[in-house]
Amino acid sequence: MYKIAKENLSALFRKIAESQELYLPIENCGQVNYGVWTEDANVNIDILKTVKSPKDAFFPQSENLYTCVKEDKKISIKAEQLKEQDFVVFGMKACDIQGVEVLDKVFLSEPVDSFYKARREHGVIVAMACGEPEETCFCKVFGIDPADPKADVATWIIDGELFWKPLTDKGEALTDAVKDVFAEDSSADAKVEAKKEEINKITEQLPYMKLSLEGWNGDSLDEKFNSPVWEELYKPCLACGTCTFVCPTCQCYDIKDYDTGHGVQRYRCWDSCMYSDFTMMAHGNNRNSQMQRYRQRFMHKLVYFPANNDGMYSCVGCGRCVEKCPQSLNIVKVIKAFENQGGEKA
Amino acid sequence: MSIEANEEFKPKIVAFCCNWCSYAGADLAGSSRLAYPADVKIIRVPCSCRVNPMFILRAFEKGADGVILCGCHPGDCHYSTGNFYARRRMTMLFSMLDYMGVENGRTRVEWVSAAEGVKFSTTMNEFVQKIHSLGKNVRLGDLRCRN
Amino acid sequence: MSTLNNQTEQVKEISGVNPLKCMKCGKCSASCPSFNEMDIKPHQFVSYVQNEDIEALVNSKSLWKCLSCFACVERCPRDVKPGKLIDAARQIVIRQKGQDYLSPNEIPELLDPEIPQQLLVSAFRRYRR
Amino acid sequence: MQRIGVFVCHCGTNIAATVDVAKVAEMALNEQGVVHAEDYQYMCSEAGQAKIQAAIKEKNLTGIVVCSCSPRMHETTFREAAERAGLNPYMVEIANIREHCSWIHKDVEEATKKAVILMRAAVAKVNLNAPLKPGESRVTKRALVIGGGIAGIQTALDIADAGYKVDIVEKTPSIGGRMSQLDKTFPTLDCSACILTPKMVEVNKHENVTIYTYSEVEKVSGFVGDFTVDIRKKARSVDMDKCTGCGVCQEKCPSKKTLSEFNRGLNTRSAIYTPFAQAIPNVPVIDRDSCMKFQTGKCGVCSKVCQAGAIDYEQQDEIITEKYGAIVVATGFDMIKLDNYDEYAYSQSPDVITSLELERVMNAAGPTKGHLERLSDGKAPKEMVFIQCVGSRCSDDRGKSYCSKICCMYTAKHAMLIRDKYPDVNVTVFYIDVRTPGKNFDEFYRRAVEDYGVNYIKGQVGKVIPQPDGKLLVRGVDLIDNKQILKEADMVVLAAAIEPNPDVRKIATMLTASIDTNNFLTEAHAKLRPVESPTAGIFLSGVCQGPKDIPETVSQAGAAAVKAIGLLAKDKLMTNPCTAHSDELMCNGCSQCANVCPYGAISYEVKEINDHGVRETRRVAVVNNALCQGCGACTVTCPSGAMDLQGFSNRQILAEVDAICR
Amino acid sequence: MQELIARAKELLADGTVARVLGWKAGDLPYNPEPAYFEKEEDFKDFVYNSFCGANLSKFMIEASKLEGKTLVCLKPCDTYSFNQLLSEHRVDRDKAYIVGVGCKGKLDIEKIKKQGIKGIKSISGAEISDEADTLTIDTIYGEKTCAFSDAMLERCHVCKGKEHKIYDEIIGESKETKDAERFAEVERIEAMSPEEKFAFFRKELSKCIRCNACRNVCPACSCRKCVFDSTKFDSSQKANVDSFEEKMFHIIRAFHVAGRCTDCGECSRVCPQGIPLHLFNRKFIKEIDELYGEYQAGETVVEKGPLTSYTFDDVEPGIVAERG
Repeated sequence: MYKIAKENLSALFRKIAESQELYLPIENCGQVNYGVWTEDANVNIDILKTVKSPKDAFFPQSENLYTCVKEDKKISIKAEQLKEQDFVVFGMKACDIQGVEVLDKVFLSEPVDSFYKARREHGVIVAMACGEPEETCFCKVFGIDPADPKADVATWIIDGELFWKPLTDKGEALTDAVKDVFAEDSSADAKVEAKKEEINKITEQLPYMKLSLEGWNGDSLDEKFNSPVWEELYKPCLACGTCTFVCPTCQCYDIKDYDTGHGVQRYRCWDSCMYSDFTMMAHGNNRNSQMQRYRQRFMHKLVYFPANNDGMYSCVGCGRCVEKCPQSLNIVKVIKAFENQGGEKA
Repeated sequence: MSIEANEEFKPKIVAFCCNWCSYAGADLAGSSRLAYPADVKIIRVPCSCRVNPMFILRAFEKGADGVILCGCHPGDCHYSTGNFYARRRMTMLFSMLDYMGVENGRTRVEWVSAAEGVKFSTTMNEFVQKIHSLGKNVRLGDLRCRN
Repeated sequence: MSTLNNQTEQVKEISGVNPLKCMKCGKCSASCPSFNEMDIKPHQFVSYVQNEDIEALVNSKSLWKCLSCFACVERCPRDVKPGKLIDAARQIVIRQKGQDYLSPNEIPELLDPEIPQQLLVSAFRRYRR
Repeated sequence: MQRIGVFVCHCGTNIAATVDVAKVAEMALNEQGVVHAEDYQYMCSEAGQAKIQAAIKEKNLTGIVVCSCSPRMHETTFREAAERAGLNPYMVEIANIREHCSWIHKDVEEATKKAVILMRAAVAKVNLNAPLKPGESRVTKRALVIGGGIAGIQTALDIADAGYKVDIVEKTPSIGGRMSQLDKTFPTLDCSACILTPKMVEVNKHENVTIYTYSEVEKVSGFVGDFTVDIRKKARSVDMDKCTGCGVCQEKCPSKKTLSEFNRGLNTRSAIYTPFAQAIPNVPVIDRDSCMKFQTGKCGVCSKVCQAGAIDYEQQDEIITEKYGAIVVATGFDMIKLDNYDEYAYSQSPDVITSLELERVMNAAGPTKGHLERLSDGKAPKEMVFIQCVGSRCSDDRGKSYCSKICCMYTAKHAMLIRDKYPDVNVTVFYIDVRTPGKNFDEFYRRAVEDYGVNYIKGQVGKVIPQPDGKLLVRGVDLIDNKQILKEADMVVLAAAIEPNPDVRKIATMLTASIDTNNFLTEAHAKLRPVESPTAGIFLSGVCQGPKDIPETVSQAGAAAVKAIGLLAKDKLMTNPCTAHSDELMCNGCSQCANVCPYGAISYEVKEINDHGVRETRRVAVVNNALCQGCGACTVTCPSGAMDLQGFSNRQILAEVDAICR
Repeated sequence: MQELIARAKELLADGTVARVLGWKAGDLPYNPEPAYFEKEEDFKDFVYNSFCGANLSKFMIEASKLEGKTLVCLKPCDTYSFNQLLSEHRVDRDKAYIVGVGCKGKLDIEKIKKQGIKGIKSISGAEISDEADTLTIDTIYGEKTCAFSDAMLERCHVCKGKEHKIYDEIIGESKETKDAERFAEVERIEAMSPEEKFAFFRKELSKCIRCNACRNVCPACSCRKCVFDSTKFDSSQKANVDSFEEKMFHIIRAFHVAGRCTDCGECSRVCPQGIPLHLFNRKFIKEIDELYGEYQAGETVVEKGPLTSYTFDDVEPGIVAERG
C-alpha cells in the first residue's frame, strides 16, 4: 500500500494527467461534479456525493454516434471514433462503482454497446472510501460497503493522508506509472482497517441503512404493479428528470438528429422515464399518465431489473434522489410506503 | 475596423421584414438601385409581431452573425398594434442578451415604411458595418453548425 | 459647445422645459400680472430660449419682475411653463454670483413668522443679487 | 415528400445581367424535394406561365418556387397560374432575386450566391407548405347603424337606397343628434333644421330603415357578415303606435323642473317630453327619474289627458335580437367638461357659455327664443368675447391634444351672425391660429373680418374675472402688438374642445373595435382605409373616428355606407386562409393570445379534448377564421406554440432561417 | 399547525371541501412533500413547518378539474402565483378554498448542508410556532447550530411581504423576512463588462443538466406541452450538447414567463445544480418595472400583462444598446 499527503495530491493528479485524461470531483459555482482535471481546476475530493454521479465518464449525458455530411446530392457518413485512450476516474465511491456495474449489465450484455464498452475498457477507476456517510445514504441495503470500495484502485483518506491500494492489473499499471509521488507506509493496513471500523460505526447510526427490501423481487410484479399505493405516491411528482439525471444507474437514452445545415449529427442523450414524451411513438405514449411513469421508474429499479439480472437491484443507495428531488420524493419513501402497506394488510 | 480591412469575413445577416412596410421598403430600395451588402438576406413575415424571439436565437444558433427586424413605424402597423407588441418583446429579448454578455449590436430593430427605400438601404449598410466591427458571432452559435 | 449654448442647455435642464412644445398661443402673457412691467414678455421667454439668447434674458428687466406666481405655468396648455424658464435664467445668474450673503443661521431672526414660505423662497431667489 | 419545381426568371436582363440564372437553376436541383428546375426569359409572360403549368402537370409537382421579382409584383400571377394547372395556389413561394438581389448588387458571383441562398430559403419553406383553402362565411344582408345623428342618418339612407335593410339605434328619444341642436351651418349660413329635418323625415319613412330610438346596443357577438346584436329598447312609457304626437301631455305635465338636455341645460322641460319640436319619432318619453308618478306614485295627469290612451306606465324595457352583416358606428361627440378651466369662470358666471350653448341661445326654439341676451340678467350684450382652443391642442391632462377642427369655422359663423343681427355688438375673437382648410372656408372667415368687422386678436385669454357689476373682465394678450389687453365683456363664449361620445368605449369593447388614447375609434389604415375599423365588418361614420365638420361627416358617412354595401352585396365571404390556428392538444386556454388579438378573432370554448386516448374537458382557444387577418401576434404570445399561423408557420420560418444560415 | 389541522378537518367534515392540499411529513427532519388529505386519519402525517417551501398553487391546475373544492394552503408569496394562474384561467376560483397560512421564512436544507452540517438526525427551531432565531441541529457528528436567516431560501431574503393577496381565510401569523434588495444581484451583473457577464452565465449554465425541474415546478410554466418538448418548433432537445442549448432554453423560458413570473423563487429552490435561475426572471421584472412601469405579477387578477399590452410611447429596443 502507498500513501501521499493530501496537500500533495495535485502532484499525483498532474502525474496521472501527463499521460491520460483524469476525471475527478471539481467544484464549479458552488456545486461539485466530475470533470476533467486541469491545472486550475477547483478539485474537491472531500465531497461525499457529487451532484451528478460519475456515470458520465462511461455513459456521457450526450455523445455523438455519427455524422452525415451532405454535399450537393452526395451524402457521406462518418462514424464517431470509439474511445481509444486510457483515462482515470478518481474518487468514485462504493455506491457509484456499483452503479457502473449496473450499467455494465445493460450495456455489455448482447447487443453490446460499443461506445460504452470502449470507455469501460480504457477507464481505470480509483475508488475512495466514504469518510463521513450521511443520513441520506443507504448503500448497505444493497450490500455495498462504503468503507471498502472495490475497483482498480482503492483509496482511503486518513488523517490528512491518502492511502492507495491497487486491486487489479489495471490498477497496478496505473500505480506503476505514478508511484514516484507516493511514499510507503508499513502500518498502512492497520490504519485502513481502523478507518473501516470507524466508518462502519457511523453507518450503523444512519436512519436509512436498515431499510428492508423484503418482498421486492421479480415475484412481486403483479402485486406491486397493481397496488393502489402508487396513486398516492406519485401526486407531488413534477415530472422533472432530476432523479434520473443524478442517478448513477439510470441508463435510458434517446437518439436524436441535429441538423447542422450541411448535414446531420446523430447523437444520443440521457432521457428520463419521468418525461411525458419518453418513448413517445406515432400512436402516442405507452405510459400516458404520470402515475404510470412514476411507477415505471421504481418498478424498474426494484422489480424488473432484479428479475432480469440475478437479483441485482438497479438502485445503489447513493441517496442523490433523496437530496435532490424538488418535492422531496424518493425511492426510500416508495419502499417504506409498501412496507406500511404490507403491515396494514397483515 | 472597416469592411475592406476584414475582407475574408462574410457575415451572415438575417433581416425579418414585415410584408406591408419594410418588405416594400426593401423593394423600393431595390427598384431605386440603392445598394447594400449581399450579406443581408430577407425573410418576409406578415408583421413584425410574427417574429418570435426563438427565430432570432435560432438564427444565431445556426451561425448568423446579426439579426435585424424591420416593421412599420409605430402607429402605422397594417394590423394596428402588431409592432407595439414586437417593440416590447424585442426590448425584452435584447436586454436579456445584453445581460448575458452577448454584444447587443448584433440585434437591431428598425422601423422602415414602404416609402423609405433610402432608409432601408442605409440601415442595412450601417448594420452590416456594425457586424463587421463586432466580428464573427462566437457567443451564441452552436458549434456543430460550424464545420 | 459654446458658452451661450451651454446656458441654453442649463436653462432647459434647470426648468425641465422643452421650449419646442410651445405653440405660441400667448396664454402665458395673457395671464401675467407683471406683464406691463416687463421688457421681455412671458411668451417671448420661450423664443429667447429657442433662439439661445439667454444673455438677453439674463440682462432683462423681466428677470426680476416675474413674481413667480406661476399663473403661466399653471395655465400653459402645452406644458411649456415660461415661469420656469425665467426662474431658470435667474438661477443661472445666482449660480454665477456664487456666494451667499447671509448664512442660513442668520435668517430666522430677520423674518416675520407670518410670511408665507413660498414668498420667502421666491424672494430669496429674486433679491439675492 | 414534396415534388418541387424551381423556375428562375431572367426578367430580360434585369436579373440575368447580375445573377447567373442558369447556375441558380442548376443549384436548385441539389435541394431537398426539388425535381425540376429551369430558367426562362420572362416567367410572368404567357409563355413563362405555360412553362410552369406544363412542368406542374408533367412532373407532377406538389409545390413550386419562382425566383423572380418581388412577391408584391407577381405572387398573385404565379398563384393563379399554378391554380389553373391544378396546384393549390398556396403551394407557390417566390424568391425575390430582383429587388432584393440583382438590382442592388453589382458583382455577379456575389449576387448569384445570394440568389441561390434566397432560392434555398424558398424551397425550404415550400417543403413545409400545405395546401390552404380560403374559408367561406355567409353574409346577413342587414346593417346596423349605431347613432342617429347626421352621420348615422346619411349612412342609413345610403345603405337603404342601395336596397339593404338598415336599423338605426339611437340612445336619445329622437334622431337628429348634434346637428339638430345647431342654429345655422357654415359656410353657407343655411338653417340647420331646414336641411336636417327633411333627411330625418326621409330616413324615418324609408321602407328599408327601422329606427330604434331611446335604445342602446346591449350585446354584440359574431363576426363580419354574421353579427348578432341585442338592442335594449328602453321603456318609453308611451305606446308608439297609439300616440298621435299632439303634445297635450307635455303641456299638462306638472313636473317641469328638469334641465333640458337638448338646450344644454339652459332651461327646463317637462317629465314627459320630446326633445325638440321636429323630433322623430314625434312620440314623447317619460323620464322616470323626474316623473312624479314614478317617483311618488301620485299624479298620472298625462294618462288622464291623453285622448289616445297611449300612456303606459307598466311598459318594460324590451330586448330585440337581430342579425347583421355589417355594423356602422356613428356615435358622434360631445363637448368636453370645462370643470378644470377655472380661469375662464365658466362655472362661476352664467354669461360665460360654450359655443354649443350659444347655438341654442341663437336658435328661435331655444331658451331665449333666439334673442341674444345674457343668461344672468336677460340684458342685451354690447361686448362679446370669443375664446378659441379651450381644451384643444393641450398637452396637459386638462384638455385634448388634438385640434377640434370645427371651432374656427363656427366661431366665425357666430361672430358674423351676431354682427349681422346686432350691429351694435362688438365681437372680439382671441385665437391662436385660424384654421380654415375647406372649400370657401377662408373666404368665409375673411368675410367675418372684412365685411362684418369682427375683431380678431392673435393671442390667448389668461383669465376671465366676473366683476361685481355683472361684467366680465377679460385679460388677454395681443401677440402682434405685444400688449396685454384688458377688456370688459358682457358675454364670453368658449370654443370648448369636442370629444367622442363617452359611450363609445363601451361600444368599442362590444365590437372589439380598437380605440385610440383619445377614445376615437381607430381606422384600419390612416390613409387607405379611413372608414373601416381594423375589426372586419365594422365601419366608422362621423366624429367617432376623429373631429370633422358636417360636409366631411356626410361624405364620410357615405363612404362608410359604400363600404358596408360592398360587404352586404356579397353572398359569401372568402376568408384569407393565412390565419392563425390553435392546436387544442397543446392549448392551455390562458387567454394571452386573445389579449393581443387586434380583431377579437380568438374566443374560448370549454370542450372535451381527446389527447391520444386521454379525455379531458378544458378551456381552449378557437380562432374565428373570418375575423383573423393573419398578423401573428398571438403566435408569439403563445408560450407552448399551440397557436401557429398558416402560411407563415413556426416551422416554415425556421426552415427559412436555417436555409439562410446554412 | 394544530389550528390549521383542526380547521381543515372541520371543513372536510362539513363538506365545504372535498380534500386538503398541504404537506405530509417526510422520513427525514427536512423533507416534507406536498400531499392531498381526504380523510381525517390522513392528518396524522400533516405537517406545516419551515421546510414546507413548495408553492402549491400549480397543483391547483389539476385540482380544479376534480370534483368538489380543494382546500389549499398558500403562503403569502404563493398567493401571487395563484392570482396569476387565475388571470390566465388556469385555475378555478370556485374550486379552491384558500387558507392563507402564516410564513416566517422558509428554509433551504442545501444552505444548512453547505455549512458542513451532515448526518442530520433532527432539527429544532423550524416549527412554524418557534420564535427561535437559531436552528439547533442534532447530527451523528454532534450538535450543530445555524442561524435561521442563514438557512433561508434566497426568495425569503427578498420577501414580497406578509400579506396574502387572495384567500378565504388566514391561519397563522406571517412575518416579512426581507433583508436584502430584490434587484441587488441583477444590478451587480448589469455592472459587469460583457466578457464578465458572459463568463458568469456560461459558468452557471454549464452546470445545467436539463432536468427541467425549474420548468416543471414553475407556476407560470404551466403549458400542457412545453415548446422544448414539442416537435412543432423543431426545438425539441434534451441534451446539453453545447452551451448554446442551455442559453436558448433559459432565455426562452424567461421570455415566456416575462410579465407573468411572480418571482416566487421556486426555480432556484429546486435546481439540483444550484443555478440562480431567478436572476433571469428578475432581470425581466426589473426591465418591466423600469421601462413600462412598476408591475408585480399576481398582485391582483388582471386581464393583460406587460407583454400583452403596450403604449404608443414605449421605448425602442435600441435603448438596450444606448444605455450601454
